[in-house]
Amino acid sequence: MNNVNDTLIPKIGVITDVRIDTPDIKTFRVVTLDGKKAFDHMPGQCAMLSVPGVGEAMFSITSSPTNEEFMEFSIKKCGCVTDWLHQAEVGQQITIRGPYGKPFPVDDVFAGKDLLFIAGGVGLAPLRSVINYCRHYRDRYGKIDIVYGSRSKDDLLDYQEIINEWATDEGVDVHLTIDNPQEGWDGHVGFVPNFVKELGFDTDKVAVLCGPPIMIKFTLDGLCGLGFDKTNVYTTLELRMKCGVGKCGRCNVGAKYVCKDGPVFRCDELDELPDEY
Amino acid sequence: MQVNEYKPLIVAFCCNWCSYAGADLAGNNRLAYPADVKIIRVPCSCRVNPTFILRAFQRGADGVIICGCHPGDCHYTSGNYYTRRRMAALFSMLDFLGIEKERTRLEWVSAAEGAKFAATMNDFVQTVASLGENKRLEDLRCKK
Amino acid sequence: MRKCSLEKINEIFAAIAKNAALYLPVDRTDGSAAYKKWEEGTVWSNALNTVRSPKDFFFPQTEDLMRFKTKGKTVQLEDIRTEAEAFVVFGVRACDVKSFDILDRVFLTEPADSFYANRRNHGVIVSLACTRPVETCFCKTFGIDPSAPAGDISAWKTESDIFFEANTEKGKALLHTLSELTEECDDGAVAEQKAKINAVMEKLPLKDLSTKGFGGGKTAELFDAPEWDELSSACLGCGTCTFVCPTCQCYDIKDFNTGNGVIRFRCWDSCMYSDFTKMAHGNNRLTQKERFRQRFMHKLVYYPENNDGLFSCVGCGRCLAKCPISMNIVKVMKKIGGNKGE
Amino acid sequence: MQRVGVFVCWCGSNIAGTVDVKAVAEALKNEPGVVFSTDYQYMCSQAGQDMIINAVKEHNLTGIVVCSCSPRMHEATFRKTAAAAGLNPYMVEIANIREQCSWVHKDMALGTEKAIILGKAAVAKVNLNAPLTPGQSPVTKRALVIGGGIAGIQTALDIADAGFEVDIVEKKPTIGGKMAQLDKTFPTLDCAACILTPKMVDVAQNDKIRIFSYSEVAEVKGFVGNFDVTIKKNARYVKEDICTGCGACVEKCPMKKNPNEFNLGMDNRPAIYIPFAQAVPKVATIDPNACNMLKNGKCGVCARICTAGAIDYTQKDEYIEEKYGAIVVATGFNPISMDKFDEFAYNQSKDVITSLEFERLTNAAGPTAGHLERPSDGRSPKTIVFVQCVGSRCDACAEKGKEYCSKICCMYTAKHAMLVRDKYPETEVYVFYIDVRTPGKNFDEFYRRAVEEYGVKYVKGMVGKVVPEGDKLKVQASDLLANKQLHIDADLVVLAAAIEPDKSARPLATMLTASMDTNDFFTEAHPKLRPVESPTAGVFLSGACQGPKDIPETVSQASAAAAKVIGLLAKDKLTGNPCIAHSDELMCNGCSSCANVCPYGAITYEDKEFRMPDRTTKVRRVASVNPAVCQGCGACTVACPSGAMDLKGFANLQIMAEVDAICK
Amino acid sequence: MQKITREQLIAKASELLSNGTVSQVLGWGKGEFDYDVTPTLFSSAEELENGFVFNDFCGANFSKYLVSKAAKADGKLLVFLKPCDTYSFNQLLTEHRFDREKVYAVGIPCEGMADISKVKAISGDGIASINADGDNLVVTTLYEDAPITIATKDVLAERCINCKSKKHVAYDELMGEEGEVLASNRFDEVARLEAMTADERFAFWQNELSRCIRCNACRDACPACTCEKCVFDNPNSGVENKSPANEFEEKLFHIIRAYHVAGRCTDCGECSRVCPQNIPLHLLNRKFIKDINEFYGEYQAGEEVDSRAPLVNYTTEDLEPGEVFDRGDNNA
Repeated sequence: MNNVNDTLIPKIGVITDVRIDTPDIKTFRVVTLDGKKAFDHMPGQCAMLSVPGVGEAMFSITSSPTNEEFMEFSIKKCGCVTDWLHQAEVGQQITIRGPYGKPFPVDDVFAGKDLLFIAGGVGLAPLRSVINYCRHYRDRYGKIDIVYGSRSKDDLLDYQEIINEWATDEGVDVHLTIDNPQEGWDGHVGFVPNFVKELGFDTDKVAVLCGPPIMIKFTLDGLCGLGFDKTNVYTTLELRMKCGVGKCGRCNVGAKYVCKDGPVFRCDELDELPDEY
Repeated sequence: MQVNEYKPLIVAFCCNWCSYAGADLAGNNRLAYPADVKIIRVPCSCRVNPTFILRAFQRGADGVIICGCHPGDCHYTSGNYYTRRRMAALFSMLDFLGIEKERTRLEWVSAAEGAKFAATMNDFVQTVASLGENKRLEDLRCKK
Repeated sequence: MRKCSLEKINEIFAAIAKNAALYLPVDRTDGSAAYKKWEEGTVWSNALNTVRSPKDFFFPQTEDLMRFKTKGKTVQLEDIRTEAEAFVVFGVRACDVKSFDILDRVFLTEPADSFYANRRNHGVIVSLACTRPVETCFCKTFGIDPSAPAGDISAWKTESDIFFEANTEKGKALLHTLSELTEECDDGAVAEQKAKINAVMEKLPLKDLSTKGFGGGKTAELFDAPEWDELSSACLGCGTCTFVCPTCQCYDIKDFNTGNGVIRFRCWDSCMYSDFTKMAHGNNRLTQKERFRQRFMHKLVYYPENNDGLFSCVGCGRCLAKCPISMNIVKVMKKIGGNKGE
Repeated sequence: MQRVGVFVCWCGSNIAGTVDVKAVAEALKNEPGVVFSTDYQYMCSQAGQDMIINAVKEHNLTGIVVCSCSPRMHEATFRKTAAAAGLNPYMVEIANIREQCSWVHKDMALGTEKAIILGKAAVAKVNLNAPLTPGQSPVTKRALVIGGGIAGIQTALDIADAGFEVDIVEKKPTIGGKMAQLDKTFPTLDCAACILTPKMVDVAQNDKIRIFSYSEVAEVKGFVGNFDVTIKKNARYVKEDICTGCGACVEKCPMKKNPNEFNLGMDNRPAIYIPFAQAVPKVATIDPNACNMLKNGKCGVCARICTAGAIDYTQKDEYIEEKYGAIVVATGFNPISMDKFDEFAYNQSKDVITSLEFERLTNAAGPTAGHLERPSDGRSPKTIVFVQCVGSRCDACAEKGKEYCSKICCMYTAKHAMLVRDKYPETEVYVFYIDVRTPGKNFDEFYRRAVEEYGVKYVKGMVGKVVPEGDKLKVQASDLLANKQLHIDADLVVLAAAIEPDKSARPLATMLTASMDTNDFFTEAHPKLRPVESPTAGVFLSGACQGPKDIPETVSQASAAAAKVIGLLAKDKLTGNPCIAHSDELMCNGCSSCANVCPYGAITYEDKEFRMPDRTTKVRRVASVNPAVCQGCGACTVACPSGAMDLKGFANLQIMAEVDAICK
Repeated sequence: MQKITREQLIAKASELLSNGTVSQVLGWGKGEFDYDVTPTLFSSAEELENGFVFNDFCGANFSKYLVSKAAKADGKLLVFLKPCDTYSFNQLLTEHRFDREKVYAVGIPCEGMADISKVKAISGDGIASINADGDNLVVTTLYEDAPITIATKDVLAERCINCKSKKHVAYDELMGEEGEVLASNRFDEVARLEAMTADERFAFWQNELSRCIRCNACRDACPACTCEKCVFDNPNSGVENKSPANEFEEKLFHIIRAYHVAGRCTDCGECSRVCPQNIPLHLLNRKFIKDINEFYGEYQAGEEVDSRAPLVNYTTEDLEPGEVFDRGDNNA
């Protein structure tokens, strides 16, 4: 019996690094007990992390699949599991299972296309994986634009990586914005949807959106206004999940299970679903 | 005392102002009672929620005793009067469900009654020990 | 087909119980029936159905998944799975048997749920044709024939005898162990019995209930139907319908800290509960209407959409009998979909 | 979860003698959250405390568990230590392994095992501790004294003496209260007016004291340090600031036949009146029920006679809003009604009177100018019967009377009897009593003088019946000691009526959310240790509103209440206890269970608007706890079915964590 | 048969709708069968005519719905209250759970409601129709050719057999005659259990509570359980649990639930009516009521608005918990 795999039975993972990204987001590096990556995944996929006795929760894997050594999770403090993780230290063991969900179509739809990534706040976490994947296979894709905004400079996730690595890449344009003016910030100020409209992109790109629902809604409207077709816009959903494999019955939107059929959805697919997300 | 007598686990909720001080006084006077008794300090006996009592049984306690100031002496004037009603109702309900009534007790112990505290605990431990293990409100998952 | 006199039914039970745990419906003091483990002296119930469905045998209300021990920063995982006991569930009605198909499609789809699969592999289902369907029955709506139940072994009861037919290898093996107590026979008596049942089926008040208007692809049409407001208005948000339902399979995974370790267990959950979809920062089904709609849309639209048109209801009638406010799938189907106005 | 440091104290051999402290420190190392664990000889010593401070810094501790003596001993010490280390003082938990472990258990193994468990419970609790900060609220530096009798007067004078402003609210036209009606006082027999009226004058002249006479408290809001009180100043139809108290109006008023309250109706007063000569304020008041001008618009004599122009028939009740930091209740007492005591013929005969009426009869300023005369015919009584305990010490199930002892009757009756025998030695005086209670300085001596020197006839026994017959009162009584029935023909019967709290006290208690006992006496915060405070913070008790009292007791309690008020008003800010209840308004049902059990009236309800799941808004009634008033007993937390109410520092989850740790 | 008819109720409701007194009516809606009725909101005479029923199976206590429905209605909500429902109505008012101004309460007489399982026990199942005929119910089934006549009094619900009051303690308008508070025998079963040995009682409850499936029907139907969030649903309460993992959790839920409603429970019996497993949950509540009556004097929750529940009250002379068991040895 014990040799039968069951997706509900996790592996033990160890937190090997904790990085404080913003006042309420930390990035955790996780490997298995033997120091390896827990499993392979594709950009956009998720993993269930748990703290025994506290609970289990789904997180998108922030690190790129091209990272062979470990996985990273950028986690915002907002509930009991995340609260607990935020006070965990290096060496803390947790459990991990996955990967779950459908990834971004990086190898087919995205291939050869110009890419536009738009993220707000912690919404950069799932995009970081795909951005770094595309940067890794730079020659497979066209121009990459990244629009990223947050409340303030301190709330920008992966700021160092963005300015030191992404912004210096050839063919990658990074556009940062914060909601309100701040001392020491000479970049753009304003909300992401407006910023996107101001920047005014060509519409032959594939766009990927991630952020708070309100941002997604207005950005999508903006993109459509610019002439984007919804079939070229992707986003990710987040709902309460327990099993990760479409059995526990709670993360469905209409007949689609976010854990299994998502979390990545094309925006025109979302239009087909009832408005319950 | 019998040699192999059952060692019960007793949780005692003591109010800060009278009974906890009474327990301290028992200590000052070196009045011995079994180490099976573990005291939890609460501001007033009226802080003891019935769920705490049930939880203690769930987690393996064999007896739960609540100690407060004598009626009329409550630091908060009326807390123990509420305790008295609540516990009368709860204990009666537990008895109604067939759970041994001797496993729960409410006692008034003043800050001056170190001797009464020790005597009460000795008696309660003895009573619960004679009943043996708590089987009727146990949660098998919590057994060692 | 094999038959045995009902007088020898206890011998049959004893023979089954020799090799496996045998569960069968037994009358309770409160007038209802429930599955109980057979032991010498247990009396098999004549009741049409049990309050709880036999899904419990494969998907129990609570089950421990694994255990953890934590010490300092370390976590140890203990896999507590063991081979399930061999067991036989006897007397499962056609509707309930059908529910296993519906559950299988959820739990046995890759990645299969090993806990469910384990019990499924070790359980043998002996079904029983109905003799006395009641007013709450509407299995026919979902294409189920109560006179011809599926299962590893199908059984029919007449006044005097019980007839068995094995449908699967497991069933054949079990029936083989009963060969000394049973005798080969033709299906004449069974055919007669089937006809009797089908005659009663024609009298049932819900015989004309149809699934017309429901099924995969109907989401857009039904989701915003105005009737949901009225239908859900009295719903108390309890879990009675989901818990007595043989096909409801939503579950929750929770951790219980015993003080000496952590047990991770799963338990039934209900989409009717207000916190079913509640997350740390929001809930996508905020009102009872949304939760109520989810339950019926799932059974009548979403599930069929994902499962080749198979509805996730077997018409057993438990929710009709047990809902505290008498709101149920029949009333929903009559208000919405193809039965409108009937 | 915290980063917890565990510090196990040896207390020399006090703990280490029966508990293996090293094993305790070692065992607790593996508990969740514990990052540091050590032991030391004397944790409370400077070296021990320094050790804690250093460990906090070195290990970045956020919580501290000290396994040591009782928290009653050193919790405060270690909280200060934590504060010195830069931690919130409430991040400390004490495991009591001395008084409740090492000192009561002899066996080292058992003691050690228990100490470990107690340590685990403390660790489990501290993991759930949150920093707590005591709330602060400002203090309005003014006190309100409700009632202007001797209790209120003394309290007000003492508070004013300390430099704080005080307002007295008195519902009668003058301050002075019951004491102003008395003749002599026991046991010294000095004249009540002589000692009271100078104090009344002091009050009038003290520029820190304002008197709201003929006024009552209409509404009280707020809490300790911050009460908002509405005072209703009844219209007296005389401008207080103009009236000189000359009395000309009183003399000329044509409506003369109104029962005089001050003399308990034994004589009459005009419609415009000044209760007595030394009244403070000495201002006339028009009785609107008696004044022809106010009733029919015909008369106006007083307005014409008043040269100062103080009469104002159009005056209306006035509502004054004031802020106070403290409130003293000094509402006093009244004799109970004799209506239910038919057996004593109080309502049948004018010559059956209460003791207070007797005081007025013997008072030089009373209706008879101090001559002892029978109210019926003015003759001097030759035989007087005093009946004790009329309505006091009654059976709980009796339909009339009070269960308690009224306390002052024995002494004033002795005084009355003595005074009668002194002035009218030929008068026979009987006193019927159940017990004579004379504890008090010079009390028993006083009583014995009445018996021994003045020949007052004390009879143990109760009067069964008083029957007026002709001009006599036939008194039937039993003499329990002689075991015989007595029949006395009395001229005057004086009933020592029980005293009860003033009727205004009950509605006032409701306004103040101060609790009362079943007899409507105010309850003290603690019967022994806080006798002049009510359980409601900022409300103090002075005089007989708390229980029957004689004058010296009243005055000393009045001063004690004043001292408490001064202590409160001397503070600029009040620092609360941070371990108080708080309500999660998202879960609160507004059912009032919590407010019902709160002894301090700390819980109020407000209607709050909530966003509902279906994106509508709903107004819901929710509880809120006033942190300045809550004392942290936790009664509300158990009364609350939804668990919305919790107690900081002793939260549900914290106590459950302790239970779990102990039971695992 | 009920003394008041469906037609009278519809006429009253239509009148109040048409004269603008109320904007909606909370009443019993027609079901699939003659015995299943659903609490339903009606807003017109036509809706009432089509869907409103009143018969011997209208047991549901509407009081609790007022918490959620009264605030939502535009005008006033008409609610029909049987005598026992009025107690819950008052208790909810005492706890400020709905706005009295939003409700128009019509008291209606009740002759006791039937329990369908008792009907089926006599008639056999497969009910085709049930009609009231005087003091009887006439039942036709799928299996019997002839109609079966059953005396209504033989199939009354337990709570109706032991009806505590035919008197309405709250209403804006009363239809029919006012009844009396009855001397019921509702505590007999509790007393019978009290007279058992502890072992017998334990076995009794073990058998009953082991059937619990924690569907929460008892709680969700209970008019005293109107918490915004139940402690058993609240992950931060420390007692949250969703399913009875074992005997302890079965007991925990029912003890705490009964305790939370102790002194507030009006003994309306909805908990037992809705229990899909037929657990006599009302006995737990009645035990508390009986104890409270015996310890602290007779108290009927909901009899008066603003009465103070016994467990949030006290006297200095209350008996000690230890004395509870000395009132006559019930374990003899």
